[in-house]
Amino acid sequence: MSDWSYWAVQTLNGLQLSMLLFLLSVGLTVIFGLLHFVNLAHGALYALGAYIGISAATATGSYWAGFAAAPVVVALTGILLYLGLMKRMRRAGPMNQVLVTLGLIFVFVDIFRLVWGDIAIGTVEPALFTGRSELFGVVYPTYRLFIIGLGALVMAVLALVLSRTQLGAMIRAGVDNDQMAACLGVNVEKIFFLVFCVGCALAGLAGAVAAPVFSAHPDMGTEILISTLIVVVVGGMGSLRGAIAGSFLVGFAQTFGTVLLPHVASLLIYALLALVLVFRPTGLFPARA
Amino acid sequence: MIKTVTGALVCASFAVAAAGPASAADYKVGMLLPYSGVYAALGQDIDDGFMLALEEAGMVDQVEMVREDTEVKPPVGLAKTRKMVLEDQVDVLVGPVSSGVLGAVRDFVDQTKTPLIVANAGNDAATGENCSPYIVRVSFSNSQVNRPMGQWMVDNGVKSVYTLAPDYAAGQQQITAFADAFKEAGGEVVGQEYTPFRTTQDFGPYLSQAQSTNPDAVYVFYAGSEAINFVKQYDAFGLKDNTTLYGSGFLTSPLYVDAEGPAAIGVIGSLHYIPTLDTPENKAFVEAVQKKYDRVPSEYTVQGYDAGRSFVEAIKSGATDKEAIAKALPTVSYTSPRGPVSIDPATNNIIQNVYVYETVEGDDGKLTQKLLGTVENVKDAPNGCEL
Amino acid sequence: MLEARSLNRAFGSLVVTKDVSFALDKGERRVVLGPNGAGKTTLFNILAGELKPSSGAVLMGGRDITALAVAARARLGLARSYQKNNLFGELTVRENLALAVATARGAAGWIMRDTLSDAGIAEDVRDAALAVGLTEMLDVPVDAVSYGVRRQLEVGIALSTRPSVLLMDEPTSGVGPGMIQAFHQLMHTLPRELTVLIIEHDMDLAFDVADRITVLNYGEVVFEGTPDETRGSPMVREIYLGEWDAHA
Amino acid sequence: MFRQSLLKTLTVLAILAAAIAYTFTTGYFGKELVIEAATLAILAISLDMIAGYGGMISLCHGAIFGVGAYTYAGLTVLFEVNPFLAFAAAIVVSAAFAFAVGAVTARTHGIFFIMATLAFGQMAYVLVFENKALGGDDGLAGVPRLDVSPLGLDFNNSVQFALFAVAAAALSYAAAAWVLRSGFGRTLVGIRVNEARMKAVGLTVWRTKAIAFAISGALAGLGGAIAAQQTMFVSPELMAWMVSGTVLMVVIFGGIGTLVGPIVGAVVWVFLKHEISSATPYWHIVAGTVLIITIVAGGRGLYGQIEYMVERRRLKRLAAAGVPSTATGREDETHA
Repeated sequence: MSDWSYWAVQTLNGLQLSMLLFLLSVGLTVIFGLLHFVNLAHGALYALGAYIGISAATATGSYWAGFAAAPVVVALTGILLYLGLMKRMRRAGPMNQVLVTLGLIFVFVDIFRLVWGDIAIGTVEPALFTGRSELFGVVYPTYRLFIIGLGALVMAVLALVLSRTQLGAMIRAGVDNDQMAACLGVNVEKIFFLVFCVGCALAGLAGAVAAPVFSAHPDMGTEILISTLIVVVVGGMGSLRGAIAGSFLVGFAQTFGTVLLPHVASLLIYALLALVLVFRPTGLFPARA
Repeated sequence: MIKTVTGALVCASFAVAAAGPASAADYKVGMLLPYSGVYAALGQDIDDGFMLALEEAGMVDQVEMVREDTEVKPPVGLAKTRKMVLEDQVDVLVGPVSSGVLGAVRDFVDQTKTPLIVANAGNDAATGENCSPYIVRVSFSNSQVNRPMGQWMVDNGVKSVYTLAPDYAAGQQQITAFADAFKEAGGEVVGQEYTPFRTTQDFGPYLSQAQSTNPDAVYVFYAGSEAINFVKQYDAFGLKDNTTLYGSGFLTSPLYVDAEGPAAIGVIGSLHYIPTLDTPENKAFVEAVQKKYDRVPSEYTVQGYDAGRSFVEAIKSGATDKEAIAKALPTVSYTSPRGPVSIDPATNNIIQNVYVYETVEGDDGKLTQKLLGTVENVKDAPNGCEL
Repeated sequence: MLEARSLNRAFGSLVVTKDVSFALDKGERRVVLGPNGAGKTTLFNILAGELKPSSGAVLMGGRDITALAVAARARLGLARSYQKNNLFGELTVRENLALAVATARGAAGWIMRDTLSDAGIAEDVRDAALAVGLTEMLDVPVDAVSYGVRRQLEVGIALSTRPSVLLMDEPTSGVGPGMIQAFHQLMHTLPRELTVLIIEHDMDLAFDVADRITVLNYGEVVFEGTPDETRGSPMVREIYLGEWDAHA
Repeated sequence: MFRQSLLKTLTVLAILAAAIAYTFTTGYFGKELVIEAATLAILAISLDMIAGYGGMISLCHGAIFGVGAYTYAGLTVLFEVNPFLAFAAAIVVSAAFAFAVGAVTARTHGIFFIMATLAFGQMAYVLVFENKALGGDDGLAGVPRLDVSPLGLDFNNSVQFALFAVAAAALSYAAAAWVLRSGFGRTLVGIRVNEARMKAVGLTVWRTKAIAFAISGALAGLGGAIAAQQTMFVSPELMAWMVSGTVLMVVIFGGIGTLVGPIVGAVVWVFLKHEISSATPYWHIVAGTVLIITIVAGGRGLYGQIEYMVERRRLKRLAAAGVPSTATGREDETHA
């Protein structure tokens, strides 16, 4: 393997991780920006997405069944949580939200154990994306390229919706000042609900997409949670730009940290988080100045 | 007359046993296992294996079981151990899965002279510099399962390896044991990396690095979900096509191999047990496990079974109290499903065969284990152990 | 005593403070007038240290304090009250005042003694409460008192630190006539050596208490003079005092 | 503001009496539970001081606790330092670590503060986990208990050690109550209620926050040093972020901002967890549900709810006795 292609592959690794983190964190950050809600159970929704993805794929024999089912089921679960719990926690302050959703993590972990067992389970990639592809002499797993592509697609769609459509304008208004937006005739509640559903669906999608690469196990949501929170906080909560910047920073720091500074790799993202917060106490691109 | 009296007594004792086995039990066994947390499945396998051995010996009614969840946390494990020894007053302890828990309970077990049958935790030091006459290991030591692979791989034409393992004590011991043996046999380790323990999900960066050193083989130690992720990603990155993946056999344990899927085919590992061993003892065992628990036994099931079996053998030899059980345990020797086993009097670690196996697709399309070679009676050096 | 030198501040392309300069003598009472959006509160924020000016300097007692943070300025004797109530809601009036007094007296870090039961602090609390007419209210939680009382407390907190320079941002905004009257009295009971800068909408009060008046418009100082000069200025009349004519 | 009410005093004394009585009557494991509850109570008190009164929700208290445990264990095991000296050092080192975290994170608020403390806690965890000299993930064994033989006592006797832990918890409560009743404690509450105004009246807020963290850290370190002696073993698990999460749950469960609630929470948690986890391996689901219910029910917690009701009655009585009060005006007041 040539030097050039080695670094190209590592860059792709960084990109792939960044996209996965993006899918996971964008929902979390927009929900925070709009609803001021800190949802630690977001990681558990990701795990649920992975489990649903695997179960649906196993039952039907098609990866795409899981790919389609996971966002829907997770969004439905999100709706139940929203109506049953989170709606009434909206004004309860970040600490109570953190704790309620921490409780949810506990509940979810045991539900996963009861339904899917203690042992990790896995699934295979779709036939369409098995094997490896060659790009400019660089060989890379096709499925990972698919993840990169999907992440970029979601990123582009969200950016377009937010900047170019009526709906996007309303969401931005809501993030800026929800009371003002309500005065301007925006049905804020409806928008909140919609955004919450989309955020959950994206977490579910991330789970289904991650399932063939990582196995699904009860603690997977808790494991990914910290990285996701770091992405969101480093980027600055509530903004798409922040989620993108945070994902890339964390994804690349983690990838190149393991390559270049293997001995401090596990410290690196925490150091990054601490550093950003010391100098920018509300993250790099906060939704509100 | 006498006959009927005896009969009545026998009936009565059965009735008592049925009514309250706790009060009628002759022995108390404390299971120190993870029933929740990342190793819960391992804990369950060990427990099942242990119960099977008791059942086989017809001793279920004579033994009262106390089960405590270590949660894979050393302080919790220690607290539970104290409870079982001081309050429940168990005669023997079985467990733990995690070496961390074993390290935590070692001094306490030694001081209270409570026999502990180690049913998994492989830390070398437990039967090395920190050995104890009360700690008998019937599972394996980290170096025991890996050392034989050094010579075996060189013998099979592998000249250079790249190694990977999680960055914690077990990972380091497993890899070091292999690497030392491999180098001694004339091989070359071209690269070595330790990945952050339990936080590494994406092995991409490491795999690219391994690939760039162009080794004959990659040798790793991973278990649990890390094993599944690693095996799948190793395949996805295409390394498997021209670089065989070797490893400590936990990598493709029957417990995870289904989750790994076709990516596991062709992976070669060394382990103290595989369910496809062609011996009468193993066949009977596999059948019994399938009948009772409806699954293929894993190495953990066998460890649980041997923990139970060695306890049974110790009792059969006439041991009745803690001290006697501790004395009797190291003397047991029998043919286990995994082959002939005995306890090394110098370290209290098990002496057993290590099997080199390849994961292959069976006739029914399911993944299975193909035996490639057997290294017999592998025994650890005392490593500072004085019993 | 307090001096602004060519202060500028912009938010993006919007210039809210433009080359503002003025100087207050010790004991001077200065009122800042100006229509809504003239940049009065921004100016206060710059003087108090809550905003950094884009350029220019703030001096107190001849010392450049531009680089100092809010707390450091407060320790030099610069106190302020806010246009929007900025109180300790769940605490009682007494506790509100005691927090300010204790901080000003350097007792905020006492580990061995309680500031709430300290005689010296209690005396200052009583003085401040008396000055703003809250003696009867001391043990009522702020969350349970009326808006007017909160306005009184807002000034009371600023006063209780025994400042040498006091900035008051529309102390009577939103209160009834009775309370404005009480405020007139308060102004006259303040120690004469205290330097005071007030943003005020109530013209009677402004002309009653001011030694000099500064008028801001679009972030700029457009006029400065005595109350009489202000009354006589056609420019001030044009941009601002139409309202006041109607009142008068 | 903190007030050592009659209810607080009675509750603390009742728990103290119950703990002592239980220690003398229970079996071996019961004493272990008493010690565990006592150390958890110390940690929870330490967290409530800054979270409940200072408004700083720390997710690194597990790590500070661990720093105390490791300082004690490291000094006694690796350097054979006198245990009393190591005990004092544990308190000092954890206070210093906490001071640094408090100082650096002082500018962040809300979820950002929570995450910043998490980051520092995790860094400490990783550093210990990967430090071979401190035993890495294996931890350090053979930690001695304080040698109190000159006093004619023996801490290897579990009754005596349990009483020592209970006494330490009681002292921690007294120390925290003392601090909260001092000028410093008042200032801390002032920062929680309105940090901007505290600055405006001249307070160097970061210093107060850092000192509060240091005091809280000293208590957490004390708890850690006792925990290290209880198990005679330390491992990085002590410092994992879930430990901090658990302590926060305990504080909430008992009643945040009441100082007594955390003790109640710790006692109930330790005993309940023991009962549930011996009944089912799925105890997380129970703990999670209890936590959710606690918060949804108003978030006051077990003891907090009782204190709230008692306080409300007291205020009503005061009002009836003629303490002046005015009509509540509902104005639009935006909190900056």
